[in-house]
Amino acid sequence: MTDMTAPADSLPLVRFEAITKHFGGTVALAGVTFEVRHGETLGLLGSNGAGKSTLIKILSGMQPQTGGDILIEGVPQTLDSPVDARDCGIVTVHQNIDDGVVFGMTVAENLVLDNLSVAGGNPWMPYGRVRRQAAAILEELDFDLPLDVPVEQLSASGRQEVSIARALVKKPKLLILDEPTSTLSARESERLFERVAAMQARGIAILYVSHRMSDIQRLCHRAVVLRNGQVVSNHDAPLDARAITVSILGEIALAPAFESRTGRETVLSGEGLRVSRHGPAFDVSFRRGEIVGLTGLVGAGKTELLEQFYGARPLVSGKLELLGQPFEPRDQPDALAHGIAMVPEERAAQSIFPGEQLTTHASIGRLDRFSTAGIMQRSEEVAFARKVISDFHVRCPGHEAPIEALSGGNQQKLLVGRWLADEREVMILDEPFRGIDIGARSVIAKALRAYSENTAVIVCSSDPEEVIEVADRVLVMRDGEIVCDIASSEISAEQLADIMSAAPPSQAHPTTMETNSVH
Amino acid sequence: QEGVPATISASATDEVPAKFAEKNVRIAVVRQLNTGDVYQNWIAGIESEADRLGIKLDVYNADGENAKQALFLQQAVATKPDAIIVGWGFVDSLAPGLEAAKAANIPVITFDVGAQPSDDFVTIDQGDKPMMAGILEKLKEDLGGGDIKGDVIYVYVPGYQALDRRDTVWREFIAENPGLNLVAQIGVVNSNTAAQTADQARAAMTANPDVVAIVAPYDEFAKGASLAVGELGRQSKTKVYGMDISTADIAVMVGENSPWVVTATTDMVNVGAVILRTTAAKIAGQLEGNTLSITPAVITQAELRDAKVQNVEELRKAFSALTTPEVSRAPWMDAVE
Amino acid sequence: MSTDIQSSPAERATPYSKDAITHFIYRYGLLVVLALMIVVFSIAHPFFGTFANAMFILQASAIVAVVGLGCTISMTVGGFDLAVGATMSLVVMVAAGAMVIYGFSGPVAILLGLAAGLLAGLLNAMLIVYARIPDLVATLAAQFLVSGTTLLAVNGQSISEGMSLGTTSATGTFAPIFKWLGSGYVFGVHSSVIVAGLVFLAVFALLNLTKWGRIFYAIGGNPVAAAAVGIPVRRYRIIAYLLSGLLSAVAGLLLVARSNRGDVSVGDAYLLQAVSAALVGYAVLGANRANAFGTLIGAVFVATLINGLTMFNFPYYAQTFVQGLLLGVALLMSYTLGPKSKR
Amino acid sequence: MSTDIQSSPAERATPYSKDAITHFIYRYGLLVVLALMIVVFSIAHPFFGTFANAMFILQASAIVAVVGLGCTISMTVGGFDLAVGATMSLVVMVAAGAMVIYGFSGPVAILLGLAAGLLAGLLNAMLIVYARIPDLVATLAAQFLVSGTTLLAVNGQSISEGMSLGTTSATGTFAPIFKWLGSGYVFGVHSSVIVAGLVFLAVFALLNLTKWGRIFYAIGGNPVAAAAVGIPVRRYRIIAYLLSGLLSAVAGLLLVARSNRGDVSVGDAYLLQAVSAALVGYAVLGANRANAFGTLIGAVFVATLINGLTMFNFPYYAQTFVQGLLLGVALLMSYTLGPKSKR
Ligand SMILES: Nc1ncnc2c1ncn2[C@@H]1O[C@H](COP(=O)(O)OP(=O)(O)OP(=O)(O)O)[C@@H](O)[C@H]1O
Ligand SMILES: Nc1ncnc2c1ncn2[C@@H]1O[C@H](COP(=O)(O)OP(=O)(O)OP(=O)(O)O)[C@@H](O)[C@H]1O
Ligand SMILES: [Mg+2]
Ligand SMILES: [Mg+2]
Repeated sequence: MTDMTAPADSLPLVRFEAITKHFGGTVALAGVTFEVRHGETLGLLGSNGAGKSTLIKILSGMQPQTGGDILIEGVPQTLDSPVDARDCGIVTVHQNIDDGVVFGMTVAENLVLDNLSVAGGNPWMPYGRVRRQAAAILEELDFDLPLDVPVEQLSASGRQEVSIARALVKKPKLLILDEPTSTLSARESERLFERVAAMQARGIAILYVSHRMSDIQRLCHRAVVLRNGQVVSNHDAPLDARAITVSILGEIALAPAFESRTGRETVLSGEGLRVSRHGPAFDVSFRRGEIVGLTGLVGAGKTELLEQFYGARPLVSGKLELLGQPFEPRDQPDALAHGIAMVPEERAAQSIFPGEQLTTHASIGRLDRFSTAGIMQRSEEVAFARKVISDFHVRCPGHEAPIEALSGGNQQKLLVGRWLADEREVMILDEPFRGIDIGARSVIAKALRAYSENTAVIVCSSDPEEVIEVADRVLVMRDGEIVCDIASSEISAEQLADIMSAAPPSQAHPTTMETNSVH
Repeated sequence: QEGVPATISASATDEVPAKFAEKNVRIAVVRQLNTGDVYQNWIAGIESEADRLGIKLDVYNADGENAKQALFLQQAVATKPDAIIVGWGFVDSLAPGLEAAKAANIPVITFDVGAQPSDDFVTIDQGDKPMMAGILEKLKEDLGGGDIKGDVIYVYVPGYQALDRRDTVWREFIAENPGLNLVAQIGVVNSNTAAQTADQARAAMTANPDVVAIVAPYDEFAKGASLAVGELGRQSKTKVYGMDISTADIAVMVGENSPWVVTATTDMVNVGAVILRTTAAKIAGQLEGNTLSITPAVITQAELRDAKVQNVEELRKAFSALTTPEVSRAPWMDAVE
Repeated sequence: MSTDIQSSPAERATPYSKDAITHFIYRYGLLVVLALMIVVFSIAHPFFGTFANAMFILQASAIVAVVGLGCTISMTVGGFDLAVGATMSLVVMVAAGAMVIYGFSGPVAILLGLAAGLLAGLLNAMLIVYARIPDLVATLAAQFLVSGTTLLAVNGQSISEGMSLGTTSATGTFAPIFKWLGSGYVFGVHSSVIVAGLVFLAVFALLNLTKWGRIFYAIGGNPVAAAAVGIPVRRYRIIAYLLSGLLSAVAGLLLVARSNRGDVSVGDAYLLQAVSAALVGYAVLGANRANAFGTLIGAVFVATLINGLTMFNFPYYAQTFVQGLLLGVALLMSYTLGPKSKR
Repeated sequence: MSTDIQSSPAERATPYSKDAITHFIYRYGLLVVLALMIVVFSIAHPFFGTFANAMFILQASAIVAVVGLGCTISMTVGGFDLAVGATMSLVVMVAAGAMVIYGFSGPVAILLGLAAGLLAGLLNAMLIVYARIPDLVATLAAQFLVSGTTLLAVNGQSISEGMSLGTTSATGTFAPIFKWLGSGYVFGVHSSVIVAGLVFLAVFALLNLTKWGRIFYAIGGNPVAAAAVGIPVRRYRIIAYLLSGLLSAVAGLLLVARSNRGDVSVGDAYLLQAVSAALVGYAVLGANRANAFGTLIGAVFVATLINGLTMFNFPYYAQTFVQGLLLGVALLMSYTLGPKSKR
């Protein structure tokens, strides 16, 4: 663990004074007061919708507060724009990764975006110069990214790396990281942690938002917990995971330990499957009445495999059988018609209809049930939306609110919850716990257990802990191959992590996973 | 049905008709085309004459759309004016409105609508056929008369009434003169006709270096053709036979080394005035007959140069044939004040 | 500096602000301007406010409204149909040619016209959905192809009763149903207004009341997400362009019925008018997206203005300016005075 | 397969690897069609391949290219300028009027013309950036306003040397510089081609070689991200529309120099042509976004085709079809044979 003694300084770097934020009738922040000191790493925690992202948007100049003051080194500041924040030494890597990169431009161009906004200087910027500057940035930060690839072709974590690199190169006094590891694998998280440590060593303060207790414990000198838009507790190192969890949730209502099941008849099986044309072939099968956890590092090929089941990607090789019948989905509608559904991993890009109501988001996949002869039956639709909202504790201003009014985690709860209303043969969830707090995770896990009674459920996550917590059986994917198939009761998260990364004994794996998890 | 040439039946001693004396006359003008000098001059002729006679005008502009003009005509009928002037357009489209006007007993005067003469309305046109014949005669003369020979380019776009009428004369002409070799037919009509005609003409002339004449029976065509000839430096070889005239056209025709050697035209301001007077006479019940063709003038480049005219106003003064103040004039029209 | 990023879509989409008047103007800006226009014109000119004139206004907007509703449908799936004008021209020529040259009956001519419209829509759809050409570019190419086909088929000539066909003349005539479409009335309402009204009701119901409308808007909002919830995105995009083609065909039939002749590029002028109506419609009732009611209002707005200005003998060259000015004011009311997306 | 994010995306990012021919066609589809066209025409007709004819083709594309480059700039910031045609008309009238009616000198007329173009661009920018009206809707309103202003200012009349001004005649004449712009040559290259070439080089350099160009594309790609890194998004969007107005003005000046007169709606036809050029340009070199080189090729493509077809005496009514067909083929090559991951 990192050195836990924060450098002391008389005036705090940032002080929030009774910050409030209202969205129409919704009170997102109800008077938040705390401070970030020079050079410390402060964890900001709270359940979904507690107000973390909102506070960060205010501090980074993306949104104005409704009331209260922000004091930077003792001086009240109006942060009207990201530039103002930057001028005060504050830079942010936001939760929604795609808000930070420009699609259609290469990685190099994305890396030098900030240089572009600097007034003055040499306006001459042929691509060669862009590339040199970008290479210098990567060199300086010791990042490794392909320069000439359009940024949209990077995986989510690659795009996040771009954002982080851009943030670091500004030499901030305060770096804000909003759920940075939610898309990273253990190994990549490790790389991030090393960077954080390096920054700590240079005296950069960090405001670190996360639902992952292990991250917080490992990195943070202090932690602040938000609940319902208010600070409910302050914690100093050594951080007590249990106390923090209680503080976050109000009480602990975690999923009870469950009996590992073995499932019944095989619903979906595949022989000779591959994730890429030249990759290794493997077989898989999924049974009714069990939850299979699919884990592996980011980029191991999990999504590529699952998308083949769902018709979102053509079958690379081999054959699939559904209920004993040969099966090859043409496209997603075809897969759905055969009883296979999938919740995709990238929320903003793959699930959100901008500006549309929660009701629309809830009902869009099953409009047939809310229409007679094509005519929508509004009341039934609303009833369904309300049910999902209450079943999954979605915090929202109402079912007619636009989806953007929800916090990231609450969006996720709605978008996962809506799928669990119909019975299917196979239900695939790709990274369903992304950005979801511990409480909500257990709500969803419980729902999934009930749902899996009559359905084969596949839960994909690059976090072995999440998988262990919810799955009956675990598959580990490595470099496009299934390398491990085991009952979850017979393996621990640490062991899974080792299999995932398959650190050869000679090259010692840098991490021993911190496992100060709550359960 | 044969058309009966329109004449005025009023005598010098007739009083100013009561309606006109009371300045209680309202005429609707429904025109298909409105953007461009020709149409601007046409309406100006109508307006100034209407002013003089104390007539109120309602002008409907259809922006070149037949359906819109058809609707406007019906709308004009519904407002019950004393008469309706229809400028350009097609009888096919205008039929329902014309019938409605007939049913409502509103006299209709059409200009360049291409209608067969009928008792239901008065047809006026600007003599497209004589105009075309006039410039072709000059072409024949320039080529030495008799069995003329040579490569020619013809500019034409079907679907425009005036152009279609001119085209019938052209087709007869080319059939009668087998020595003429039609190497290319080009044409485009849009809001930038001249420049695009020039592009086409240039390509056609480049492909056919021996062209002696471009027959361009519309001033935008003629301007484009002249531009192309100038750009290729072929002025000594290739002549342009154009039609219509505006101030800008005059500048092109009298310009140094201009290939545009002849034009045939009426003065649209005069045409407008004649139409208005004819309409007024019709309202006064003093118009006999149902068809009127306004005689065009054929004007050569040399004549223009000699007269040193610069714009249409000066042209009007120099070529009295363009102005026909006596056509459709009733004596009382001078007495209105 | 403050930038647009401060307006989260959420804030924009919830105009339930305190200030009721601002909110009213935001939602009703265009309707208010339209109503004011009607009141002022009616007071100033006795004929303006008559039933007959109201019918003329509706008649003048009928064709634009029908094409505009077609554009609206393609816009809901996030597309844009530049080929509607060319399609109208094609349908005009097909229907006129069917009757005048080939002597087909009215119903056959109508069916052929609708089929031509659907074919043009299909061409669009194929280029976009299967050839994966971006909408604007694809419909641009389709525009050339459809126009070109029309021109080729008739050698660039117009079609009218008794036209010459080489040695003979065409003997066919416009069928009675077209005469009715062109100048028939039901209870004093012009047939084209009735057709446009029915089209409006159908499109309004489709977009606002049915699941298909939901699906269209969902695809327009995020096609990837739509596919992820199992919507057959391609099929619906094809349908949208087919409907756009079909409505262009209906508009073409109304047009040919009114003009009783076929000119090769007669529909071209309607592209801009239809797109204008649909875009103006964005602002109606604070929808901020293509919608059926807005498009109807957009079409009626322009027709009313031109009707009024003509009645007051505004010279044609002043009408454009007034049109721009009123449009500007209406848009300012809707977008600028709308819920502040800034502090 | 490595789990390092560096290697795997690269694998998918390079569609070049397996099928070099497909890739070639994808990038060069439009250029290949253009080259084929030139070869075929040159073989078939001796005059086509001459320097003189090449100049004519360039001359025919010069004006479209200049306006198209303006459109390209507004497209890079994610906008769309429907007002370019109206702006050209305005500039034509301003420049012609300045010389003919007010007797100003050529340079003054040019300055006034450019100023008029900038003003039109500013109007666009204000409606979009400050009044927060969506681009398409705003530029539509601007189009009406600009056209209306032009029409009003001259009462719908054309401007030409010696025109009558009530009682007198205009005495001003077109200045020598305009005569030169209209028909001057430098080393056998027409002045308008030179101007268009310079404009192209400037826009190409701006978009591809300067930080401003990267900022434009960044704003078009993701305005939120651009603002987040402190790019003054509004300012750059204003600049983009100003440049679009400025280039429309340059095109207008070329146009008035060519025709030596001013007609009120002479620029309108250029909107569609310019947008076409810019959209066709999307496909060039696999850019799949608005880009200067593509727009130039788009303009030249159409001009070459029309030049060739005219030379072969293709009837005008067949030209549109061929245009659509070739465009379709080129687009199919670029988009359909291109990397499948695009959509
Ligand atoms: N749209 C895309 N364009 C380019 N590369 C992609 C794309 N999607 C995935 N990849 C790459 O393909 C590889 C396999 O991706 P896949 O998403 O299947 O992995 P995964 O195991 O699900 O990891 P993740 O946790 O990132 O989803 C990764 O290296 C990823 O970067
Ligand atoms: N644009 C908005 N309009 C209305 N309400 C909003 C808006 N943005 C956020 N909220 C509300 O503000 C509250 C705080 O949201 P915030 O995004 O800050 O939560 P969070 O702590 O980041 O949650 P998560 O862990 O799920 O990301 C939530 O109740 C949310 O519904
Ligand atoms: Mg959050
Ligand atoms: Mg994945």
